[in-house]
Amino acid sequence: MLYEVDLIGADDQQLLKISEEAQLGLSLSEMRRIKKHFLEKKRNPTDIELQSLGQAWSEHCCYKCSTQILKKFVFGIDAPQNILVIKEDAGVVEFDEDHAYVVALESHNHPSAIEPYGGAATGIGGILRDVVCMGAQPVALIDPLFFGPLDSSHVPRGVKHPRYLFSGVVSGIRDYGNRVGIPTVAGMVYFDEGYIGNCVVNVGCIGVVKKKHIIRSRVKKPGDLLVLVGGKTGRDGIHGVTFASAELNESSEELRGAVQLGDPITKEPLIHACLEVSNKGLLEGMKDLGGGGLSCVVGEMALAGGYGAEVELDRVPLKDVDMVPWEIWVSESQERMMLAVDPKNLKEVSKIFEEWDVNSTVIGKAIDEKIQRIFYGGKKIFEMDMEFLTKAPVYNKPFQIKAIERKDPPFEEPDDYGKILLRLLSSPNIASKEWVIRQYDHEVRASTVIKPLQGVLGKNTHGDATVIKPLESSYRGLAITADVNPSYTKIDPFWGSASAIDEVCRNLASVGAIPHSFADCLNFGNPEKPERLGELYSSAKALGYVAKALEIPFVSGNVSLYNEAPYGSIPPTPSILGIGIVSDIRKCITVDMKKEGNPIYLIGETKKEFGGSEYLKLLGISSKTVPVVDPKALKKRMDSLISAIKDGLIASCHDVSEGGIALCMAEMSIGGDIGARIDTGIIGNMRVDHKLFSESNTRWIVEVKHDLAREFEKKFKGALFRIGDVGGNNILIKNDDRTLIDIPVKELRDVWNAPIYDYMG
Amino acid sequence: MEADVTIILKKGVADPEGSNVKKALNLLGFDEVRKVQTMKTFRIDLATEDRGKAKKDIDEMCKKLLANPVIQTYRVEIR
Amino acid sequence: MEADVTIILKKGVADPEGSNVKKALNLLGFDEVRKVQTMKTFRIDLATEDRGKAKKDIDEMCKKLLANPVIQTYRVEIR
Amino acid sequence: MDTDDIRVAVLLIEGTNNEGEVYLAFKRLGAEPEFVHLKQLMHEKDIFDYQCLMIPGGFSAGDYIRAGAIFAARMKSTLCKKLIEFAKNGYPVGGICNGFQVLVELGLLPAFDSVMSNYPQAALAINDSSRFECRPTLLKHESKGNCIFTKKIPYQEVVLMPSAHAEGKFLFPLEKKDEYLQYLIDNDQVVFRYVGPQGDYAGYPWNPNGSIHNIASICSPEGNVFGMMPHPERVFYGFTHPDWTRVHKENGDGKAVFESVLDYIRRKF
Ligand SMILES: Nc1ncnc2c1ncn2[C@@H]1O[C@H](COP(=O)(O)OP(=O)(O)O)[C@@H](O)[C@H]1O
Ligand SMILES: [Mg+2]
Repeated sequence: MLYEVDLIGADDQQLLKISEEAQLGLSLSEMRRIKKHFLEKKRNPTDIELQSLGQAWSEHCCYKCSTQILKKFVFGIDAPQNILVIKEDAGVVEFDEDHAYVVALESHNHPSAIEPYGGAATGIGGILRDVVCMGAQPVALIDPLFFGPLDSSHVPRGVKHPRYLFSGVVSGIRDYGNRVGIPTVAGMVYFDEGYIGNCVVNVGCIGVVKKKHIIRSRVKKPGDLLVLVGGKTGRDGIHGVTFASAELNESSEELRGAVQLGDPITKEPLIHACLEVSNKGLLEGMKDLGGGGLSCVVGEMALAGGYGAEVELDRVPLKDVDMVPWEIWVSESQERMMLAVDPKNLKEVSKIFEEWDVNSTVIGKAIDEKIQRIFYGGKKIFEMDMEFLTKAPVYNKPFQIKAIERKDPPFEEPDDYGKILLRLLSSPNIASKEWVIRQYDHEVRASTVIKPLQGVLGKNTHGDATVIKPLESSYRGLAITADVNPSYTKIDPFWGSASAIDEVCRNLASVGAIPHSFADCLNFGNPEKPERLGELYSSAKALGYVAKALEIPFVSGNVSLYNEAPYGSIPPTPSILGIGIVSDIRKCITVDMKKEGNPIYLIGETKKEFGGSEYLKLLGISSKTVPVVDPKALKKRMDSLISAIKDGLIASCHDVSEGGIALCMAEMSIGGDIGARIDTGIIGNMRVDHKLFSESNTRWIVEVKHDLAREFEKKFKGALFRIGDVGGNNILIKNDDRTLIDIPVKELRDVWNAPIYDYMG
Repeated sequence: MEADVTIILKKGVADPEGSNVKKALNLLGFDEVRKVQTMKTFRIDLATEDRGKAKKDIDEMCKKLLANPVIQTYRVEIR
Repeated sequence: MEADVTIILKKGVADPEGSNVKKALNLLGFDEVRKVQTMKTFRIDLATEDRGKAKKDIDEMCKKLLANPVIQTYRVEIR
Repeated sequence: MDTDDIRVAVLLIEGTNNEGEVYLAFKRLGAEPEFVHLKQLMHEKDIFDYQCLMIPGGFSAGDYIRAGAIFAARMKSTLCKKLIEFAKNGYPVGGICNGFQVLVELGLLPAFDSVMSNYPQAALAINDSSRFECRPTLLKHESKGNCIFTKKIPYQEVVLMPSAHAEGKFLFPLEKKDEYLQYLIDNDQVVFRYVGPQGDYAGYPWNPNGSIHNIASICSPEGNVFGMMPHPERVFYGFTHPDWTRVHKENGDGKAVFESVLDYIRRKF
């Protein structure tokens, strides 16, 4: 049942062996530190104590490698809208006078690589709990996803084919999200060789809460009862966090304890019940059981309140009766939450859970010493100082920043631009993601007012940001988008990450929203390799640089390291979730072009920036000039654009990103089912392919209402070029007298719609 | 040639579908139902009469698409 | 007592799930797959040893819940 | 009776998840909707305290076995007699999406020869695409006046209401298909049919699931029991239409469904 582990008598080699055999994932120096602690206590640890340390000190739980970097760059951006940021499972930000919105973003990479369906589903389950435990009603889900190319002909042994992973992950998110009735409204899908061995599955959730109902993840005072609610505890999901903090290899499949299927139908009433007791003011605190299970939640809640805790482990309702104490303590069974309840409210809380047919059990209480004790069968089996348990070592590991020479090789100008545009449209990274979007119920709750697919019925194009109207009594809206371009970050982690922020802001501004907060999920390789940690460093630095200049805070996030296999690491993948505010959703606009005769303008400067661009990838040429970001220009153009949208001058708007101006025009036409006549002559003096396909940041194309064009020109501050008009059945792009592209919109649409369906069926 | 491939959840992996069906049957008054497990069968019609090859191919199909060895096992029955 | 209840689509009723799996298998290069049909099995553990009663109850369960006679039939196998 | 006296039971079990939208649709029109858990109808609440029963969408009991099957079986075993009585007395019973699936599994629809058939006479099977389909659908209103949920929508008008389901393919038993379909038409039980932008009875994706006769919605022979796969509650306002930034609409197309049923109750009770 319970073992004492001989640590005191162990030498270095034995220490390592203990860590490995018990799957603790602790290094030698960490094991030594633990040994020293117990030497002082003059006793050996029990297996449950040791397991608990393995959980608490994992990278996943304590960010021992990344904290220093995050603190330096990403945390602590002050903004008036901040309510509770970085401190809790999710960030809490002001929405209006009485309401806040809550943001959480996490990775579920390792479990999804092993069991895509269950891994992604439980990812959604976990992120929902992070939002619910702040007392908030979830209103939207977001899912940035990254896989190997769908046409990969060969994958290494022990690795699943990208098509299998893509299909399983999307099914998992679909089945869980749809079943709990929270719309999945935004996300991204990116394919790159670098994700063959390690797919990246990030999931985000946004919720809304009355400010007075915000609840903290802590106990309030000694005597507060710890009430475990939701599903039973089983052997499923043991060692999820230590698993997430290691590289995957061929034998990872055997770690199946860490993978679960998830049960949305237990979750749905659990959400209702938790929100009901919270809204009735019956709770002192609430926190979800995620990584590390009970072992993490009890300690963190108690310590956050400034106290300790005592737990009677035999009270925990079990799925498998023969579980031993340490298994109960670290199990990551899904669909569970921990409440801190004042004894006087216990009866009412229990009654509400009973009404919802959800289990609730008192398993312990907060105590006035900073000590954590566990009893099992009447015997004390665990006693540790909270400080030691939760103060994991912090590392300043060595890192190395690679030098990047910003240079493009010379290359010949191709002759047929029409063909290139068609090929770009059919590249899986650009092609329509309808296959994914329509499998998610993105309209449940009936508050998705700007949808992810936009345009003439049956002829949709991609939107830039989705807009939710979360409150019945107000027209105020939340705009939501997620982005990063791994082709950039792979070449240049700094400018690639800066570009991600630029793109997120562009997307939000495109619908008329003011960017308001960010969450980041930093997916990187093995931090023990200096060049990997260097990538993390550069990326975090860039995120902080742009966000600070814009005065937009990071309010929550997550770090996922060790996304690395023996044959390589994923590209640096800082996926960024951006949230914007619109004061009146009825003013929002969409991407699809609206009306014959309306003038078209390009906002922003086009430079020769081809690093990571779809165009050069297509030509098979590698380049290092990843687009740079000028935060000042971004802010200025954005403000100007948002105010023009607010004034009702703009009929449609799309930001210029992958594939450049040519692609941007094509997407606006596809949704509007109408052509455009463009002349790139006035953009500047450069080769025409630079104009068409460069991916310089901070640019948009807007269709302005015909009779308001003058006013728009007068009002708009910053780089502005009138490049053409809406009309005709073709996209016709000229440069002065030379015709570059002339293709029917229908042909563009067909080429753009098909690819993912062709691969996935 | 036809083969039935049955996919079964491994022991210890929670089966939310099964437990929800059990609950429903109990609520309908079938109190004697103690447990429900769900399984999925694919009946595959193959354009070959070579049993050996069929068996090998089906094994391959299970590994690549139909089953995930992490949580599932499978049983093949050539008819 | 344990019983396997298998739900089968009636002849002539389309099986989109099966055709989807077929397509996926063909895409993976298993060209010899001509057709795939899907079936669902519920393995029900009953707290009774009376075969007759078990059979009757299971029949009842199928009619009340497990099968929709418009599109499905079922097969019961007591183990 | 007055609108503010009309009590609507929005019925749910675990996994129901569109209840909030249906509730709001009635609330916005001045009625008194209330969430009612099926459990509660067994003791503390009585279905006859309400003038209308609505079964909203979602994934009741996870949609395990078949969509709506578990919810329906549980209703049948606890509420059968009262339900029949309720429907017989002309009270409206509506099912949207998962609710439609429940009504079909229950035998309250199409209910050719009695208020509730012993076994289902139709099925809402897995979509032809074998995928969950969340997409705008256009519906032609074909009720000639029988259906009390759509009286405010002109005959043959095309309206937009979005669909979001994995199991919505309306089917009759193969051997009875033509006969049943004829009944349905003769009894004026076909309420909405999927059409394309030209108003034609188009195939996929306009018919998102492969339903026979492009059926999206039917009602009982008496017109007071009504089920539809698409979601009227999601298009209550103009700005929830998918193309509202192109085609301005003050009211959403779904509003008329809720107005119609309230109007009926006001007159009749
Ligand atoms: N990269 C990051 N950027 C911003 N906030 C972060 C980042 N990583 C972690 N955080 C914040 O630190 C806090 C603790 O994170 P975490 O341990 O992941 O919480 P959880 O208990 O949900 O696992 C959270 O508020 C989280 O949002
Ligand atoms: Mg964009």
